[in-house]
Amino acid sequence: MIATVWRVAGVGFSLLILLFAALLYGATPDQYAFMNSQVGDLTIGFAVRTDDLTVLLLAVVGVIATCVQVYSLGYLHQRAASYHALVTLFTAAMVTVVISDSLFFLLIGWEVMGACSYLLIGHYWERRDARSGAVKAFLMTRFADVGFLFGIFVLGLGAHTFRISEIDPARISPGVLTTGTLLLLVGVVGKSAQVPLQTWLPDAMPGPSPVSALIHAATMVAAGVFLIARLYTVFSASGTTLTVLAIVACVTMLFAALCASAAVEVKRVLAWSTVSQLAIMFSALSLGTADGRHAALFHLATHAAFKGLLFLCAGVLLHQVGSAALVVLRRYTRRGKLRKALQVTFLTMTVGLAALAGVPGFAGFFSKDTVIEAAWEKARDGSGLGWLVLVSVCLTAALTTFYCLRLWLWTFFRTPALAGGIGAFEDGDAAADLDEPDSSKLRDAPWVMLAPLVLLAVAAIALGYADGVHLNWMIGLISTALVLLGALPAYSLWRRGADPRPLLLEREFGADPAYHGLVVVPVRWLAKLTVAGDRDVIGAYVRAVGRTGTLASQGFRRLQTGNVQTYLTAAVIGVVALAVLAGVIGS
Amino acid sequence: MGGPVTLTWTDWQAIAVPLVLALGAVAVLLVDSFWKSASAELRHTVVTLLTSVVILFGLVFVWARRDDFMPAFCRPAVEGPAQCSLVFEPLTAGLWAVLLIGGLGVVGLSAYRLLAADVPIGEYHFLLLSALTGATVLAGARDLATLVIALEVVSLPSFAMVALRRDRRGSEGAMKAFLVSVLSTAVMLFGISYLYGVTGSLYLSTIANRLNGLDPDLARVAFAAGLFVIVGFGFKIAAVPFHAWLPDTYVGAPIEVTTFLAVVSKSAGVAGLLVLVTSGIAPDGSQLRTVIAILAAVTMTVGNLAALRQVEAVRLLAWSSIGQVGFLLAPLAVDNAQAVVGYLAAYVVVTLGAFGAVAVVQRHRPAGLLTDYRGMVRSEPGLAASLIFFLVVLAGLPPGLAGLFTKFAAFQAVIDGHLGWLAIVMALNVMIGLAVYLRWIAELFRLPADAPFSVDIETPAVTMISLCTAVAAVLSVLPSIMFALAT
Amino acid sequence: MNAVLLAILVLPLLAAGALWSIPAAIGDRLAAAYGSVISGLVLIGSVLLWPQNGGWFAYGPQDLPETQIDVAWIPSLGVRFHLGVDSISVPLIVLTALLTFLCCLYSLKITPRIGRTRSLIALLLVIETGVIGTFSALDLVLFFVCFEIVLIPMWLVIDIWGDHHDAAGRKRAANTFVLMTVFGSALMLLGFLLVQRVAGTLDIVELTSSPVAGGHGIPLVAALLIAIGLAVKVPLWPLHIWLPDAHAKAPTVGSVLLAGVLLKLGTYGMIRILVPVLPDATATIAPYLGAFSTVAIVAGSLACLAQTDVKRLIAYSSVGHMGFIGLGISTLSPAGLRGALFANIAHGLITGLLFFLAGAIKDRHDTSDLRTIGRALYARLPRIAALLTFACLASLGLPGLAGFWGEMLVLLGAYNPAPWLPRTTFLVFMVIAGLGTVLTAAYFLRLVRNLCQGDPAENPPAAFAVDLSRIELVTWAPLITLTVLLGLWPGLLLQQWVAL
Amino acid sequence: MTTALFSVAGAVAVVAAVVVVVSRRIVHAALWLVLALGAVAGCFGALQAEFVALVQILVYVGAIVVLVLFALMLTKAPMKPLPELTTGRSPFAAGVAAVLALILGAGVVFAFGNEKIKPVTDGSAKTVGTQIFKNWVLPFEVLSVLLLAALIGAIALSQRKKED
Amino acid sequence: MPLVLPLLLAVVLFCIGVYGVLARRNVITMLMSFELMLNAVNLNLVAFDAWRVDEATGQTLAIFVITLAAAEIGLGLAIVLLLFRGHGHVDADAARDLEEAS
Repeated sequence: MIATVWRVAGVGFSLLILLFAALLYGATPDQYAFMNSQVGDLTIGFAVRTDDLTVLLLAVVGVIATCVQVYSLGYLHQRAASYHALVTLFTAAMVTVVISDSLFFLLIGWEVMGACSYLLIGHYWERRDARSGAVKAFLMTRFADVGFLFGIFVLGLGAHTFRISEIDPARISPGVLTTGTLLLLVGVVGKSAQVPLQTWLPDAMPGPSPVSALIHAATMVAAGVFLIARLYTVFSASGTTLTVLAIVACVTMLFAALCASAAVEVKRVLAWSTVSQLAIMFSALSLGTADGRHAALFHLATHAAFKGLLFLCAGVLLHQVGSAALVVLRRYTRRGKLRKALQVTFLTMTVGLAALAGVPGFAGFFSKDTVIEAAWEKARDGSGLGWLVLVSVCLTAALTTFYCLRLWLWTFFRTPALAGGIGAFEDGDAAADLDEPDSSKLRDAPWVMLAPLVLLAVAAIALGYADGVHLNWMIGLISTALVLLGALPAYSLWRRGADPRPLLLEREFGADPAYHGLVVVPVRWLAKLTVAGDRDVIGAYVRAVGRTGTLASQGFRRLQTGNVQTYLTAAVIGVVALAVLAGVIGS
Repeated sequence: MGGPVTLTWTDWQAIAVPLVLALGAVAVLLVDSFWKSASAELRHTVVTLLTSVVILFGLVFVWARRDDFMPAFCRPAVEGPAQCSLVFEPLTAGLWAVLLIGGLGVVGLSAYRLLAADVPIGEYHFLLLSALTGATVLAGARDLATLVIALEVVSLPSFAMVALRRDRRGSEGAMKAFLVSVLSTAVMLFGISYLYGVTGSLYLSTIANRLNGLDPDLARVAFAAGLFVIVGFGFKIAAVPFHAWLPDTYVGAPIEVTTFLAVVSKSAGVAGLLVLVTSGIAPDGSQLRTVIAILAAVTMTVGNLAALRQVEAVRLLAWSSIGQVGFLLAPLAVDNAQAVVGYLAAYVVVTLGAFGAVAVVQRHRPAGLLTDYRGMVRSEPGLAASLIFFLVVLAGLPPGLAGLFTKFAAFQAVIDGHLGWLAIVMALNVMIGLAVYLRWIAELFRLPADAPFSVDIETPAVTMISLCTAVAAVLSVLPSIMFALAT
Repeated sequence: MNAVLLAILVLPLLAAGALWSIPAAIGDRLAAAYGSVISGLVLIGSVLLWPQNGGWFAYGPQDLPETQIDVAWIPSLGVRFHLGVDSISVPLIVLTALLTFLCCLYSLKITPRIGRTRSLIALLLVIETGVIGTFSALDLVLFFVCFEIVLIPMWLVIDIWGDHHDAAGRKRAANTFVLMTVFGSALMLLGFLLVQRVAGTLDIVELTSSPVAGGHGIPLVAALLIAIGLAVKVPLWPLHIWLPDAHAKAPTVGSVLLAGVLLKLGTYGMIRILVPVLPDATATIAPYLGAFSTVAIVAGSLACLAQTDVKRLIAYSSVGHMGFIGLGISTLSPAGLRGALFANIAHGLITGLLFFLAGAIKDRHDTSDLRTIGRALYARLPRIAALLTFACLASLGLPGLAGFWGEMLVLLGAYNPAPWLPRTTFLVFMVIAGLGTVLTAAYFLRLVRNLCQGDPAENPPAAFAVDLSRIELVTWAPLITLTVLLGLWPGLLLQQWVAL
Repeated sequence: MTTALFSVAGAVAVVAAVVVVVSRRIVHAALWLVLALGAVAGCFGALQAEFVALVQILVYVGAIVVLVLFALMLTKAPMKPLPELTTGRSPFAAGVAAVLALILGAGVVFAFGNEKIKPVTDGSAKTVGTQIFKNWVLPFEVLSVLLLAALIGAIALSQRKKED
Repeated sequence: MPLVLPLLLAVVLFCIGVYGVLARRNVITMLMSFELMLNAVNLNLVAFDAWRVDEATGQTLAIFVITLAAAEIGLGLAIVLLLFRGHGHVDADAARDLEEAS
């Protein structure tokens, strides 16, 4: 009953967002502040605004949220009430971020998203990996949010307002501006899982797939991109921040793409690819040009479509097959069982992967090209930053194609070199491949799940043309070449049944153990130390005081021997002592 | 010199109260001795009433003349202020009120249990009134001869009272108190002899006058002399390290007499010391004040600490009364009569009440252990509530605002007197003291192993304890009454 | 309004007296109902007191608090019976009245196993009087007196109704609590007396309008003594050692009042007395206060990470949260002080709720040890577990819930402290405190993970474990509502403190 | 002359006093006390305080020591030497007393070392009596209360209990 | 006559008395020692009186002290007899019924 209410409310709410996006489309930008309170000479309160960016993001959020909510109707069977409620809250939080004109209002949405993601990732709290993934996600983003909060302080006090629309970079001293934006950047890096705070996102995969779709496509991680776009005037006024952003983005996109190439689980591949794609958006933003911003937002929109689609597809795999691990899926590839049984899923996933890989004609192709073009524009002006971004994005494009094709082939197709293929994922367990699961009941998901797939697949193609096609042929050619460059090794490796996964990549550059050793372990030690200190140092003093009192008391009891002459002696000694004291004081 | 030896009307008025008390003492003795025909109960009642009337007269007199200033037994001054043996002034009125109320309380407490304890009624009340006579004279005395003799008049009858049950414990307690007291008298007299030698006078005002501007060698002797006098009083009020007789004597004496010692005898000692200090023996800046302050600090600390692990109610009260004396000495060290008298007032009322409650319990549970009080909040809620209230006042915590404000006044006096270190020691002792009383209070709430204490409490006891509770409650709500006593 | 103020002060006291004097035969339910009615009336009265235009620290001849009662009490000692409320005190009074009311309401159905509910209710009412008195006292001695009123009742509550498994432990906890507090308050009294010696008055209004100048010498000593006395109550690290035991051993309602209300006495005292009366001396000690507060934030959080007892954990979390409040006060800035005031209220609501929840869990499992309770509470007690998660999120300072605004303002204050304070020092405090919020999140998530989540198969439900009962829902609903309301609309309180 | 007389009497007093506190025979101690007190009375005489000297002999030697002797008899004090009459702490007690004597003696010598007493006779019974009844009436009266109280107290304590 | 002579004698007597009080077991001998101390007081008073040459104040007080001593010794001996009746001896350090050391 309650679950039904929340289901309806969830779908209704996301449709409402869409409705608002439609209504606001083309409307003049406007702002409205409310519930302000004065703290000293500062105003702390809430404000909302509407402009193009808001509408764009509202549309993206609305579409993805609708798809996710509808999809979840078929996907989720247990604890639906809390799930739908949280997804709705999650969406609402993102909407808050999007429409906010007050940094604090934005922060509310920003962190509520973190909390919702924590709760949703931990939806299957019976599972250990879900529990730890959820905690990790929350703590890392929370850590970053501290920087974000400080950034708000610095910028807000520097500009003497916490209203985004009133922050004028020209009136803020450069040092404050740089500090503020860098601190904000920390929050962005955490939220969008950029290096060095990237490890939480792949670990967040045990959450329900629709939630992953939501997080990766429209909310949470996209919020970082949105924020920089929202505060673009401020960010672009600080060269240092942009440089840092560019470096972070470039490192991240390659890092994540490499990690994705070695991941053996569909969702993990997709997660790393999200990190990588976000980095591409950030790199575009880091150019500091209007073109860059436009490219980033364009890529954000297309990415939302195809990444949402991909995660929902992975969800179907999980829902229908029971797992999205390549090793499991491999067992269903004999005689093309998987792609035949899950035909719609196969097709839509193909579209999604193509879009992600940047196959010409798909949305990803166009949006990525816009980024490359923006970088080229910048690089042409002799900017090292531009060159950095350009080269990184190109390399990433090739890598992206590599892991997309690898994923596609290894998921749906049986490698011709059977024996080698077995070894690729199953650590030499040759028997595993022979043990074919009962796939007779394998069939495609219900339509309530497939409909969003189809919708998003259409979007993943169509969105590329939404911006009006103004393709630079040169760049188009280059990126096509890059696609091929990435596709060929993937194919040939698959042909040979080989899936080389260097240890470094498989372990994701050892970031997780490093953090564990550098942060978690010391904190645990400190915690034990604190407790021991409370017990054995501070507490010991308190206990010692008590014990001293007791001992002294017992001592006085013992002195009370009942012998009056002892009493008299003590008294006379007291007199003598006081007399001596008198002599000392008197002389 | 010269002129006839006469007592003026003022002299008579000023000594009216001690005189009536002394005459009352004799009258009580006579009534008891020569009315053998009456039954013991009847004689007891009559004697009690007579004693009460005498004390009540004193109270009425004090109330009527509370604002007067009556110097008595004066002689023309050779130099400086007039030399008088006794002065009745507001401070005296306050001290007398405290002493007389204490005495009345003890009489009330004695009203219901004494006969059973083999104590001769007439002698008991005679000694009580004699001691009260001494106490009142002591509080008004302004020369050293009167002071020391009055102190003896307080002490000697008290020791007789301690032993009045004429048993092993009583005689041992009396012996200890007596020996310590005699030593203290000797020490004090020795000091007085030096004070006389240095200043050539026994009148406090003259002594105070002449103490200024002594040459250093004489000043040193004067200091030692003053020290000896203070030490003498230290014995009487059981300041540490002259305290050790007190717990033994308290335990050895009949509980009424213990109450008397804790209330009247101790107040008299404090009053005497207060007289000494206020009359200028230890002027501001004198090292004697430092000595008193040191005594205060040591006394309260040792008293409270020793009380911490006591298992008998009376012994706990004995040690805690030592701690309370420390708190009394603190404002004394800075010559703040108002705080001392206020503190004394609250202390007297509450100690009376607490001993009353203990008397009730000990009558039926002679062991007098703290564990006997278990479960009393259930079985005897009224008595338990009163006892808790008294203890809380002694600890100085709400709802015992009387105790809190008197402690506050003591703190205020000490802070105003620039004795920061003493204030810190006092703060520490508030904590230790609270620990002491909480232990007892906790026992009241604990569940007993066997049947909890429950009896039909005798009417006089109920009256006495209720009165003490009521007075303490009134003092808690209107603490200004206490502080008005000395002004 | 004066009548209302006096009424909410006297009513609980008289009611407690009446409750004690009626025969013991009165049923527990009836006693609790009686307590609920009385404390409900007090709650209504306290809401009525809500000031129309707040003013604070600005007491001058023309600028007195709206509601005040001022009569002489002990003229010879300079003590007045001076009560008054303004926008600083009223929210705290309302919080007190609310929590007491909820505790009484809760006792209608759920009482400690020891029984004697009648006395428990009476003591709660006495505590209410003491706390409201402290919050409305405008005389230093009256403040001190009311500060002390609470002690004995709370001591009894812990000592009698505390953890029934551990008689020695609850006795020790109660004694440590009361003795440390008394020592602290005695020192505080010394500070008050020093103030009186310098300024010649004990009246807070007078002292606020003409503060004691000078940042060294006697004012400094006075400020130190007052600060130490209040810090014991707050409690500030390293004087916090009484707190975990007291909270852990106290019965549910005791913990709720202890954490929700009593801790606020210390911080309120700092804001009401330390800051306005001794401004220069406070500025001298502010960096040290800030440092200890910051250590408290980190140490409290770290200690939480290693706790295995749910009540102890929540108790330690209070150390951290109160550290934030202390830091806010030490910044002496508008934002910091408001943050401290806000956090006071928020902490009262949230930690009250947390202790209610911990009590509920403890009642159902007869232990508060995490390892014994087991995991997967989401499966066994889904609603309570969900509320616990909510409360944890609120407590870790999630924006949108009440816990956030106070801590945010405190950090803002630390970023921008009063101009006469060393800014760099406070920036360091801000950064450490900010990292402390991460630690806060860490231990709350650890709590949720170890308690609520987990494999239900391995954690069989306890016998008689009933999920959220009606009385619990009714009792907690106001706290939850207010937590959300204040989180979304901080102006509700912040607007009260406009003038400075 | 007076100085010599005083010195002799003082020496006797000191010797007798020492014997009082160290003697092992308790009755001897009491008798030595008589000598000590008498010697002190001699000192008073040397200081021209005749009345005090007379009262000293009258009250102390005449009354108090007799009382003490009675008490000794009543408590069955043996005539033979008793080694346990002095406690084991006596060296310690002697040390305490010696320190006290040193301090007090030094103080007295420093303060009054150069002072001389001029021999003036004012110690007659008349002078003292006038003083008592003119200037010290109150202490005198209070003293009478003390004597009465002590007397009654002593009697009350000496009475046997009724059932005895 | 030098003033210090009687004063020193008084000091010596007083300290002998102190020694006696502390060292003597028998309560009666302790009382005797007290008498020595009181005599020292009187010696002081009389000596100062002679030195001061005033109105015999010192001697008056000395008379009072002698009377006081008489009263004390009277009551004291009564207590001693009572003690003897209860305990069978008059040793001060053996009457220890009321000790609290355990």
